Amino acid sequence: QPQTVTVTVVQTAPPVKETIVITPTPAPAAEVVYPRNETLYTSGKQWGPPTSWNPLQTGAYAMGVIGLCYETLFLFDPLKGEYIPWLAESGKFVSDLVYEVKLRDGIQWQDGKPLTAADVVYTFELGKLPGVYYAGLWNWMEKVEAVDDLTVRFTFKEVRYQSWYNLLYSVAIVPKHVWEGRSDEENVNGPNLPPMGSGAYMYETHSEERMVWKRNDNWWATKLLGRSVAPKYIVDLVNPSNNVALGRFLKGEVDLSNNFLPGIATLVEGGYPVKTWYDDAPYMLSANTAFLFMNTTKKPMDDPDFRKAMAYAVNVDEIVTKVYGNIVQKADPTGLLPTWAQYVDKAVVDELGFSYNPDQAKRILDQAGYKDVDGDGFREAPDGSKIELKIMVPFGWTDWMESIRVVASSAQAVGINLQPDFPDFGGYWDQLTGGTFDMAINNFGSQMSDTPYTFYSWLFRSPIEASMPNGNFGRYDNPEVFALVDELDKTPKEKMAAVISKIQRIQLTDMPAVPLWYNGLWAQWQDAYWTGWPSAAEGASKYLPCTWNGYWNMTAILMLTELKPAQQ
Amino acid sequence: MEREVLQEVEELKQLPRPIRSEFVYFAWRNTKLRIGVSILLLFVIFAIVGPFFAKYDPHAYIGPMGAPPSREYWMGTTTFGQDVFSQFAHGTRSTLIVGVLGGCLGTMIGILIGLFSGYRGGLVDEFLNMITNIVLIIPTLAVLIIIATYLEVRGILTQSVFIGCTAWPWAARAIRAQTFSLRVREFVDLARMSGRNSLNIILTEIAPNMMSYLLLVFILQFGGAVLNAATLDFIGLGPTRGVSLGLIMNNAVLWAALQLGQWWWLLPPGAAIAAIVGALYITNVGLDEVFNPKLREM
Amino acid sequence: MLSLEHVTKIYRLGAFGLQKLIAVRDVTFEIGEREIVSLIGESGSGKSTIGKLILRLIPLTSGRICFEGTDVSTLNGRSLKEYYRKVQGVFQDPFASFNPIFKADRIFRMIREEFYPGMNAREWSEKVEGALRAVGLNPPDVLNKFPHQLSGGQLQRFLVARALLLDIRLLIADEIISMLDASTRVDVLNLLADLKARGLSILFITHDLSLGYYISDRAVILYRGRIAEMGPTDRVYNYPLHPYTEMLMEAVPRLDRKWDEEIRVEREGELASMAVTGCVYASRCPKAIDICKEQEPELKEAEAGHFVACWA
Amino acid sequence: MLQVENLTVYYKTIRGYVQALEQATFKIADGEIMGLAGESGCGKTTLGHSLIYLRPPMNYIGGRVVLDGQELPIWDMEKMREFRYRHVSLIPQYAMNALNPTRKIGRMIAELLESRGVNYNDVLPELKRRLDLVQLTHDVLKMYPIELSGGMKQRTVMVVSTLLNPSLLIADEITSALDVSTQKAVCEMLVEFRDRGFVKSTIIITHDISILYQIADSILVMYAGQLSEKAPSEIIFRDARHPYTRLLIGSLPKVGVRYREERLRGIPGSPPQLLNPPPGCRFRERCPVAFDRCVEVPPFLEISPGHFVACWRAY
Amino acid sequence: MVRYLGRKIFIYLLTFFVAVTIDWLIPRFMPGDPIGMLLSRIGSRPEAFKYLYTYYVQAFQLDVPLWQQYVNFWKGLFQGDLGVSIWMYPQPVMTIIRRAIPYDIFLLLPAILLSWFAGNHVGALAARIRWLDNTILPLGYLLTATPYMWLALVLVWFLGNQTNLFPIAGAYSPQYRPHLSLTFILDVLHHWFLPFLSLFLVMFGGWAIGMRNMIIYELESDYSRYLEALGTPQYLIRRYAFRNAMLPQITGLALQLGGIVAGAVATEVVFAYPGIGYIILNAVQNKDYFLVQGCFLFIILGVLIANFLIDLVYVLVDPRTRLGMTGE
Ligand SMILES: Nc1ncnc2c1ncn2[C@@H]1O[C@H](COP(=O)(O)OP(=O)(O)OP(=O)(O)O)[C@@H](O)[C@H]1O
Ligand SMILES: Nc1ncnc2c1ncn2[C@@H]1O[C@H](COP(=O)(O)OP(=O)(O)OP(=O)(O)O)[C@@H](O)[C@H]1O
Ligand SMILES: [Mg+2]
Ligand SMILES: [Mg+2]
Repeated sequence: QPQTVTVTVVQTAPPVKETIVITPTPAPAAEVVYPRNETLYTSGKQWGPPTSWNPLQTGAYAMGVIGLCYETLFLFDPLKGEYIPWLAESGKFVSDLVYEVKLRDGIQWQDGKPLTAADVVYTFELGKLPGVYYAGLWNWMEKVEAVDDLTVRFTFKEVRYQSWYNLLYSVAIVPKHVWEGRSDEENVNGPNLPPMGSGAYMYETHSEERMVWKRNDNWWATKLLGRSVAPKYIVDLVNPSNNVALGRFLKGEVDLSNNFLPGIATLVEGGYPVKTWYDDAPYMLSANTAFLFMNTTKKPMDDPDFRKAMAYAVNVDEIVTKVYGNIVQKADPTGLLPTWAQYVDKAVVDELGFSYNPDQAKRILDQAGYKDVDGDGFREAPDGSKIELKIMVPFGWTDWMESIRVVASSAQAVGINLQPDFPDFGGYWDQLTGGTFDMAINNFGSQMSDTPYTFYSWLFRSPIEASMPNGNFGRYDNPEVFALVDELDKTPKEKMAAVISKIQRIQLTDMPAVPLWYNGLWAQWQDAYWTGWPSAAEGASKYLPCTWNGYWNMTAILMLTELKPAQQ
Repeated sequence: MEREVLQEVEELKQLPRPIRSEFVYFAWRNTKLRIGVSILLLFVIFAIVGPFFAKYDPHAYIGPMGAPPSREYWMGTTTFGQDVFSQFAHGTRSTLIVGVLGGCLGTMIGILIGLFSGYRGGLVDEFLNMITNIVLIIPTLAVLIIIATYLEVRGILTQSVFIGCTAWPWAARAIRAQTFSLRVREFVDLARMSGRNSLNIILTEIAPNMMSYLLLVFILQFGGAVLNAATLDFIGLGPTRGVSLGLIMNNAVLWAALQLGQWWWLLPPGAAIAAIVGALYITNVGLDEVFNPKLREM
Repeated sequence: MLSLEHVTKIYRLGAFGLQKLIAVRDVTFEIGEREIVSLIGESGSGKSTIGKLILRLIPLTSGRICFEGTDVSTLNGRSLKEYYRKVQGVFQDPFASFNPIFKADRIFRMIREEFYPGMNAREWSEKVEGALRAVGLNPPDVLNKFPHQLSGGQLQRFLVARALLLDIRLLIADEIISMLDASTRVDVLNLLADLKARGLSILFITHDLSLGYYISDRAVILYRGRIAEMGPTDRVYNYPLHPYTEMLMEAVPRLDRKWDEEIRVEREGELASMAVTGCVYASRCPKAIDICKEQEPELKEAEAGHFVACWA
Repeated sequence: MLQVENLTVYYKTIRGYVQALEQATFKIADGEIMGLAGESGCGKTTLGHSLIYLRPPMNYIGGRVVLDGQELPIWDMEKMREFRYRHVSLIPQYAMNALNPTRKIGRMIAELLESRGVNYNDVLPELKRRLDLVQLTHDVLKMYPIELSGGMKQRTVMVVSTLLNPSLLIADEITSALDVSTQKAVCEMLVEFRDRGFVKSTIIITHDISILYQIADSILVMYAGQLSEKAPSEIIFRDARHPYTRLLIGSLPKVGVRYREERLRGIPGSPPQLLNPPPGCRFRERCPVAFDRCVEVPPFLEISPGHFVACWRAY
Repeated sequence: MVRYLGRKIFIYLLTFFVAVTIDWLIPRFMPGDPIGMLLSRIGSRPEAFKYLYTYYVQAFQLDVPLWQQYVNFWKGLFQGDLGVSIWMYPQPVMTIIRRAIPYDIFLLLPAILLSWFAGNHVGALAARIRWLDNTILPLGYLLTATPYMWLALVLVWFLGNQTNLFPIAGAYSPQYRPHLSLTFILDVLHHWFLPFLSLFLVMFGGWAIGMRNMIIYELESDYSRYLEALGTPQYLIRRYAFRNAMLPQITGLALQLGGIVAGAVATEVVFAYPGIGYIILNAVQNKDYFLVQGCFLFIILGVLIANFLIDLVYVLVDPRTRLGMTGE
């Protein structure tokens, strides 16, 4: 058992108690090994040592905390667009403002206590604490109450369908009996070690280099759903660098790698025992959209014509084929991921959509008055002032670095003086959120999810503030589109298309940011120890092979239940 | 690495008074010097003319992707289809520039601090000595990492500057010791009795006497700068624009050149750096032998 | 003309100067017009230090050095330059006095740049040649050469010639002949004598007693930074009052008399510390009495112009 | 008994041979202290070193050295090793730095002796006796060289160098760095070593001729690589035959002589380059009595017992 | 001796103070907002962003004036508290460093000592054996001149990936949990070997070259000549020369040992070896003031202590230094 020591770290107000965890020093007795054929080795999620196991700290928690350990009421299958009841047996709006969830009977926490409605109520009420990621919920929710042991009733002031369904499959239910004894402070900001949830895996150990999970042999799903997980252990390795990740993968030390591995296409084609979702280009599923953000508060990016010209100018195909070696796909003009293809308004795209066309770009620029007056090969602004722009990505993000070289030379080809720039991540982030950049690539909020609302609320984040860490980096200020996005949130799924169509029209007319390509759901695996991997192939399961945060509850946990030990 | 060699220079107790013809004679007879200088010259010439032979923009995607060396692409192409030879030619040039600039700067700061602290002695010396010690204590590479992150845009010039700014303490120490022994020489007193001021004396009496020594120090600083630059490039803190041998290697590693079998991308730049720096070190030893009659072989 | 009054020099050694070394202590003597004073003492007795103090090459710790009535430590900038116009020095090692990588006549150029910036080239070269001839050199033979192409004697004369370019009144000659060959030595010595005849005063620093005798009017015997004895040369040499001087006189290898086998020279004190109370010579002195160990003897005038610091 | 015949040693340099020692022929009797004098660069050190330690850039050109009837293989560094220390020993010019700075002196001596096959403990009583003789405490054996003063180091080296009772001792400029008082002490010790039979013959190299007058039995004067004159010291001072010797002696200042009373005279001119020196007597250029015969090298002839001169005018 | 020590200690303390102050200043002048980066990594949702931002700024005491931060820093330092890491929030810096240092020692100590030992001996041999001089020395130069990372990568590729002889990253196989058993120890050694080898190779050349040159100087020195003139056999002269040539090498060794704490950034990055070097790089990239500061502090301490020890050791092994000490 790990030893938990509470130490007062900070003396001045506000006094904060931090739980500092001393890693359990294993008794140097028996040899503890995670046998290769009983263990699933993964990598690709963790870029630093695991430090948090708190499901409230989205993004910071160690690999698998939500999914393997803590579970959600529903899962969401993005490929089918379906919610899969998980802890919940069912859930539905019983009236306009009341949603009722029925829990499965017989779910147990890993410590043997039953999981009941009280836990669910407790979890959602945690959202009243500032700092919890679903704190916004309580702006439009009235109350949550346990009707009986297995029924939870949510009463809203106003229903925000998109946000609500999103939370249904992303809020992990935590055990009230463990959490209520701790301070709010600790619950929100503590590392929560060891985590104790209801999921298929229990905390085993962790170190600087890895996170180890151990199978929960009493997992409820085995009894209730007949699903079980085969790997006795899951060891997730911390990535020191892509180079090491590839080296390890090639040595067969990793079963499932969610790293971006350059040249993976070469390896797949070259007959290495490496598998990917598709065995041909683009090899990977698409996970998010890389946007070219332009700072609309600066000249000439404040000019929609200029922005549109940029959209036509960028040679995305070169990025896709040369930089990525075809492991990514060109983005749709709307930027919506393939899983959201149904929401793309074809008519609008046919009318306003763009594609690589330097001549068109030049034409637009010429018409808008951007001409090379002084003959240095670069265009000047209509008022005659020089244009010298920079496009940035963080240093070391190699694929993006190569990509903006292409973007820059594309821009130069149509006469725009655009130079690539590679500040380190800190500088990049400061400029991006502070609105001092010219152009930049970013994809942070465009992740795959159950609703394009998350995508649009990131792309058109409002209001415009001094610091914009959560999207709309270009500070595109258009109340009309902001209102539409808000409306989208309140719109039920079946009525969304109309609202989205309006948004897309504005988007393609004003072109605040240019969608370039879809980053892949980097995933490559090998069969040496585990088989039963999902893939696009006939007969294979279609769950996401991904260990990243937020993907376990997008069916990756189901992928795990399909794995079988390889015949040795 | 560089330090050990410097240390040995520090051992050089007394500088001979080279008679020019003698210097040339021994320089020419010294195999180490001949080998070192030839290799260096080769690279310098290549750095000067190489880029004119490079047909392509080093960053442009012009060829097949990941092709091995061929008649068209002398050193093969990168994963993206860039011509490795073009990169190599331009990279050699900027690597040498960084080496020379960084080496010059390091030597220069070292000379200034070393001369002043050695000539002035007393509190000035104590103070400068402490600064030198502090700069020595703080781990160079770590500081370079920090400085590198300070700068949003890094060019080979800025890189040279901050390499030079952290590499000087050894030079300063060595030069200080030399100055100490020179400043009590009687010709310095004579100059003072002629009414010369301190700066004048340092520059016209003391410094010229250390020329051979300074040359040795510079060569070591040069080599050190090339290696430091390569390491910085390698950890991803190299110039954000342009190309250097270190950056080629960095890219090759990031794009897994070796694992994908593209040895022509990673091996040549590393070998070239080893050759350049090795040649510098060998030249240094050769020169040392030439300057110091004790080490000459008759 | 030049007077030293209670001159003390303490070197500070080590980091932050926490250690002290008393190189010269409470030294008082004068050099008159047209006088050659020899400063005699064993190695490390502070002879060169005194020379350098006079030449303002190192700062004084305490006491006063006056040249023609002005305290030299007050000089700076212009006035210091004026001082150097009148007072110059020549040092022991002729080779070390020249910057080996430049031609030897550079020392003349330096004088011209600093002291005669206005003088035209011809006038200057005449002046230089005049000075070279005055020291017995043939200008075409020695000009335009590197130091290593000249002999020690030539170089030493070069240095004297350099001093002559200025209108010097006082020359500090610090062991200027100890590195020279016996035959060349004499020439340089004679040169000094000639200079005196031209009206110069000379402080002749040496450890060689016979040379001191040959050239000087007055002798100052230094022992460990203190004056042991001083007075007219023949008095000091022929009737030494201080046991140390006596011992020295005995130890000088003479050509007219073999060493007296009976009088055994006391070995030097083995690493005796500088900081002793009483007479510094007491530990070696055969005639030491109790008081010598306790109190430092003052310099007393034993006979006219002949001073000695000894209790005996 | 040392016999040197036609010993010629050159330095090899890039510009040719420096003819530093030309046809040296002389003898030193047992018990004789011979002073070797001459101006700087005339080849004194070269002669001294070639008897014990002839190594590049010194080049053996010709001649024989016979010590106690045995020829020394001076041209062979390795073969010479056996003779060094036991038969020929050296107190070097650099005696101040001759001791390994990082070894205690006693330990160094022990290792030195063991390496020559001599048992340190056997020699220790004698060593201590000799330390007493030079008035050093036995504690020096437990000290590092840095802890000793210059004179002490000098004396220590003297003891070390003579410990095996060599028949020839070469003392190279051992007094030039010392004060008059120490100088005298050291010189007296050399004499004493001879008197006690620690060494048989001694060569004292110095440019301070007045010291030689004090202790040397005979003096050999060299000029520019050639021997000029060898004679008992009294004769050198009172009745020298070579003009160089006479001029040299004449230029020495003496206590009791002042410039006003007796003006000394130097020797005009400067010695010839030893790289390609002119043929014949090398002093010819500066010699006041030179004549046409002097273009031939004068032989080093014995003109009276123990008095050798190389000058056409002297025969 | 006591005064000498006292003075040294004073100077060291002063240097320590100044160096630590600089150490404190450096990260604070790094551009970029550490909390912003922390949050961007945490990927907090917009709803919680503002709250967390102010929360963390307060938690790290970045809201108090600079001078106050400085004072707090020293106060913490005396209590052995270096603050909490931002990168590995909420672990205390001390814990992180303490965990990493054993790896550095384990990797660098043998590499430094062995390369020093081997380098010195081979260098000494090269000083007298011609063919060695003509083979090992050029090799040594080449090794010291090789960009370290490149050498390491080629080793990894060849011995790790191509021939599969050695693991390529980490301190031990992920299969194991650290424990005391032969298999585990062997596994650890197996992982240790490549980084060790790469360090050894590069350092070895430097030592060998230094030693060779120093020996040659020593063999030319007066005491060697004197011994030779007394017919001492070569072996003794060489032994003395070796011993004396060793002294400067000891300084070098001490400095390297002092630098152990600094780790070998390059090695640890290439081999993903979890030492301080690896942490420094990450700490800098993540703007982790406290961690950078803590690492530097240890490095400064390491170097200073090593220097100090050397000063002491030197007094014992080299009598020449004793002179300067007593001031005679
Ligand atoms: N720059 C210096 N720093 C410290 N100590 C010094 C310095 N110069 C001289 N000393 C010391 O001062 C003392 C007197 O030195 P000085 O050079 O005056 O002696 P000296 O009589 O000229 O000796 P010598 O005959 O050897 O030239 C000596 O002990 C010397 O070590
Ligand atoms: N290593 C050398 N290479 C070339 N020439 C040398 C070398 N050593 C000495 N010489 C020359 O050989 C000649 C004799 O030198 P040596 O050292 O024997 O003179 P010396 O009489 O001992 O002089 P000193 O009194 O200065 O010691 C000199 O002309 C000198 O220039
Ligand atoms: Mg233009
Ligand atoms: Mg002196």
